[in-house]
Amino acid sequence: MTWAEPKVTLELALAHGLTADEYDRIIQRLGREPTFTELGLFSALWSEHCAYKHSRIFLRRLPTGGARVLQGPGENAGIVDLGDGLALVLKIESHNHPSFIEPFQGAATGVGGILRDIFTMGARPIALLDSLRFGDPAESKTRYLISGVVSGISWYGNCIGIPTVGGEVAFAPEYNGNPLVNVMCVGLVPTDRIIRARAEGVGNPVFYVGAKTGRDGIHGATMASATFEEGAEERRPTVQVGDPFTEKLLLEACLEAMATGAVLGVQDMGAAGLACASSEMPARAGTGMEIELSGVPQRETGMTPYEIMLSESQERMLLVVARGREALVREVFAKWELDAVEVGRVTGDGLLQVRMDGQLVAEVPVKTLTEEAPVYRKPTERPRWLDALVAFDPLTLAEPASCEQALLALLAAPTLASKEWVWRQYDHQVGINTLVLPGSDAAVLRIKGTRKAIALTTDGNGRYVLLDPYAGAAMAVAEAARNLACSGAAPLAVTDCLNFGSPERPAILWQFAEAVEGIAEACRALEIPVVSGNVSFYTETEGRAILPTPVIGMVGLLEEAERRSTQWFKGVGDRVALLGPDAVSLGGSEYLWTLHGRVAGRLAPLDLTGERAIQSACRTAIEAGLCASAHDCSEGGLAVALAEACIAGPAPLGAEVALPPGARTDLTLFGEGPSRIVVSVPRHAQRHFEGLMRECQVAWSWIGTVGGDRLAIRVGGRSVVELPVAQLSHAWRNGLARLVA
Amino acid sequence: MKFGVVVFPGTWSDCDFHYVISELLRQPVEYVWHRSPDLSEFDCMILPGGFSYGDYLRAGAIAGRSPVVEALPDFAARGGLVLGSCNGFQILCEAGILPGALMKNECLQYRCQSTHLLVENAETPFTRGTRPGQVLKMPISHGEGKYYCDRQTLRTLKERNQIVFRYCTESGDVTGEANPNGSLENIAGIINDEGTVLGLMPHPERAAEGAMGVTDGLLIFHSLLGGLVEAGSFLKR
Amino acid sequence: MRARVFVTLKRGILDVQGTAVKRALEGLGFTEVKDLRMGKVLEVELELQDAARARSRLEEMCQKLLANPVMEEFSVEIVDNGTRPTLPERARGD
Amino acid sequence: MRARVFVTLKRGILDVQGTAVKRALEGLGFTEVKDLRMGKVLEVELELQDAARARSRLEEMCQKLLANPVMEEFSVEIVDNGTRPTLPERARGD
Ligand SMILES: Nc1ncnc2c1ncn2[C@@H]1O[C@H](COP(=O)(O)OP(=O)(O)O)[C@@H](O)[C@H]1O
Ligand SMILES: [Mg+2]
Repeated sequence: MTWAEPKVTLELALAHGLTADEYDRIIQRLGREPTFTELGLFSALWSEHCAYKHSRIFLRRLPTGGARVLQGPGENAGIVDLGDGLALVLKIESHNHPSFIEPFQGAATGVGGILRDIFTMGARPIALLDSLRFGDPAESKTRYLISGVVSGISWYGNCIGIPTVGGEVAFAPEYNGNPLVNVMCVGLVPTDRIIRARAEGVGNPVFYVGAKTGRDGIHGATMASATFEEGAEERRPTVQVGDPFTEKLLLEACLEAMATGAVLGVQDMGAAGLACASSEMPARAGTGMEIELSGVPQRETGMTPYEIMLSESQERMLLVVARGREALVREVFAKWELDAVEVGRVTGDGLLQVRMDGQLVAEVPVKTLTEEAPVYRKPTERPRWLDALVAFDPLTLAEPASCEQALLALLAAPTLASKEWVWRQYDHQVGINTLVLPGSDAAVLRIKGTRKAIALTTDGNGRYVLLDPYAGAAMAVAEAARNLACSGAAPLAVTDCLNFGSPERPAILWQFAEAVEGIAEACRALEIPVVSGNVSFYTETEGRAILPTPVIGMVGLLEEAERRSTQWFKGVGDRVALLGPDAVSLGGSEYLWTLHGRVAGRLAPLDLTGERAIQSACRTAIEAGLCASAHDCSEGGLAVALAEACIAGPAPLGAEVALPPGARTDLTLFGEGPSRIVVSVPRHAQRHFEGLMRECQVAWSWIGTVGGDRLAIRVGGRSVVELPVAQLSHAWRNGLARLVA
Repeated sequence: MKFGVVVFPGTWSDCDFHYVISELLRQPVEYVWHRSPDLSEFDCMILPGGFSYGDYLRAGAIAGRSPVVEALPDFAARGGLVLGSCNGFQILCEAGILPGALMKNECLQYRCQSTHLLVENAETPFTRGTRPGQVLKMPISHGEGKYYCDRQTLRTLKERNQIVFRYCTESGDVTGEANPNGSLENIAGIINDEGTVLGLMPHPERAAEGAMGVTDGLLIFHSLLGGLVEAGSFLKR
Repeated sequence: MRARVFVTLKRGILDVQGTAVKRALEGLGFTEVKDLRMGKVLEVELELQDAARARSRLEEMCQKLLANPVMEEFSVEIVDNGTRPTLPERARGD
Repeated sequence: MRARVFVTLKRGILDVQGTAVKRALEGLGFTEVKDLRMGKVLEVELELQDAARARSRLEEMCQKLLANPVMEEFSVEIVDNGTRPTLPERARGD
């Protein structure tokens, strides 16, 4: 025996991130002091990251059921039925802290992790999306982070050959010390081939497959639940390194092995590695598991049981195999030149037993590690500073001297500017399914062998959520669904990534609770189930939290792939219509931030019934072939939406627009509000379109005509914008590239 | 015509080529594992895009020394045709089957975008469905696609008309702006002296049906298949 | 003043490239390779005369830009002091 | 037997990466960098006793795989002959 375990004390438990209460609880449950390896297991499984201790109570509020839901939260990923014997698997996950420490590898391993969550379910990943937040773009650290993160995602996604088809990038100083890297993946699986992370069948062998285990990221899961303090950069925790090539082999080998029917259950070994997989799999199935660690393929010498159980080495999986079919599994993995080693078996006693060279080093009931993990309901409190913030009325500020300059400034603002600098580094076409590439409201991918397509988007606005967590979060759901509607898709399901500061602070937990409630309300109203998600708490540095940022990943379905739309104008003479209510606000707007440097004010009201009607009207018009384009008004308001419709396409086109007078011109042009969509309608379809809108009983009006080489906007008869599309395009295309160069 | 699509560990355009050949062109096609040196049943071998062996040393370096690649010169000498796209082009250069090398993109970043290609040589089995001077639209997706060779090699390539495609503008001008990766003289694709092995960085398989927005890639497949070309239906574009 | 800066992964950090190259070499029959790690080398020419100063500036460059201390380590080697070249004889690759 | 293999771009071929790093260093105030070229270094451990044999095997590896003669050149440095370590002292990155 080359290892010896230290004696476990309260101090040691505290150093592992457990509280004194939690430590007492462990002793009480075990009826004795835990061994060192057991302490490691508890510290990982009872961490915020694995146990959702502070969020679980709130997450119960989310609607998770629906006719199409085949798998809700609780597995590696959620699943919805697509029909035609196919199902869509989806999940989003954050890799915020690792990406701050090592942007390239942090982001890359984020991609690797989310891919594994998808193919553990038996699905072939078909698309990735990345939702990113960075700090002040003027800071050199921000530039370093964005280039590192984007090249990390690019490297992993491109190398493994899964297209990255969408995402978002936004900037705010609140993310300076805490960039957000949320990655979403969707995969396709025949409905009868779904595999779950369950250890079924007492006596079945347990296989370790994939890369070898090293000392990477031990304590990574606990790190993800600890805020950054001064000196965190110096502490230099071990980072994990991604190996997309090995993951590609693992992906192919797993899918091939699964197709034989010999694989009964799979879980990936990511955060908290083997510890997590070997306890969660039996817990879900009501079984137990015994593991012998000496056989685990190791990259380094002298690893202790504790290290092997907690290692976060990437590109590894734990498989439960049908007894008698071990040879088949070994053969497949040998073909792909990967390790596949039998390391244990499923037992019936509900215990996780870990041995090293035959010697027992841990023996814990799996339910104690999982279901019986502590759950907290910590106090929440609406922060007092919020009142002053929302009391601010943006209309007390002077109107801009030139609305044209304001529009150009907004188009060049890094949060609004074209993200082509990012997505041209991602292969977004491999698999030849991508019908709508990045650059429109949602990406659209066909489902080969059917007439169908799916639409994908991620959305979230931290400023809105800061000012009104409930409405801001609901608006993120509404906007995601609206982006799908603009491409012609009906929403199917949500996967959400909730990025917040420390839940131990009442104000933050209040934001969280409100936001979850807002998401739940919007999902109920729009009838979209939440089938998977992720919580990233403690996203703060020295007490300064990020903007509360729930990110909504949403998938939608187009019954006819042919009937899809994109956001840019296409035909000279097409008429432009605005669907939706008039109500907008400069509160929390990009305008207020870019021109006045403030985040304050009230949000425009969100009427979910109206939202649903508008989306349905838009979708119906697209399905009927009446729209040449559809683009939702989001950050930057109507003027930015119109400009984008002019310049985002392959062949820029101008437009003439006339708007009724409002309270103020800047409000009319740049005010932001939900439920608004700009569509363009070919002349021959006008009548039909008008009839349809009447039928749908939604607010709408004609506002202009496509054509020419300038965007001209009149408000109340007065010309307020008249700019060449080339100039708009220049501002928009170079806004981000200029900053990161 | 029977196609073989080579699969290395890390290849990813294999399925896309397979789909285009079997579903769109309705031609016989099979995957060929990289260990297989027996190519006798095939007429045309495709080396698709991807990151063979992760491209960890240099793009295509490790795959360039595999059994299937070592069998290619013989295969071509016996009349077989070889098409290497993206990683396939890199592998052919690394194996010395095509001259030159593909280096990191000049911008030092990966590029996935649409490009235009000027047909320089329309007399190859891969391009005889095109006109010389014709501009084709085809996407690229690579991090190491900057073609490089020494002066002597470049001279030879020109003398023997081995440069098949150059990056150009939509209107056919070979300019620096149209060059997405810094390739020497905008070279996007070359052919061996015998005219049997073509390497190109762009992805014809991603430009082979209306749903993808471009169909110019089909010209390469149809050139290979010959029949339609002879019928003249593709010469009028 | 000429110098070489080596930036390599810390021991214990998975060397993805090195592992792949070692395997490929084995496949080609070079079975005598017991271990292989891959790193970067920067050949630098500095406008400085003093070797100690050069070393300290290079180390500063490593800390600030060339290496990420979370996963990489570096070493600096002064190759010549401006007068006598001490580079090992090169076996040209062609 | 330990050795180092250097693979660098041939002189005369523009080293885009090296140039980018040089420019970044200048931006950070390291204006004394006159020239900078970037290459790969492979730290190899061989199961061989004889230095000459090791060198010739490594050169063979370079020719067969490690370097692409179209654009790269290589050099091999034997670091120790199994008895005395002659590695220059390392300035650790931390
Ligand atoms: N990080 C990214 N990766 C890939 N695509 C992105 C990224 N950021 C933005 N995009 C794409 O750019 C387009 C515009 O994004 P965004 O402004 O966030 O759209 P919207 O306001 O409609 O949600 C979308 O097609 C989006 O998918
Ligand atoms: Mg949108």
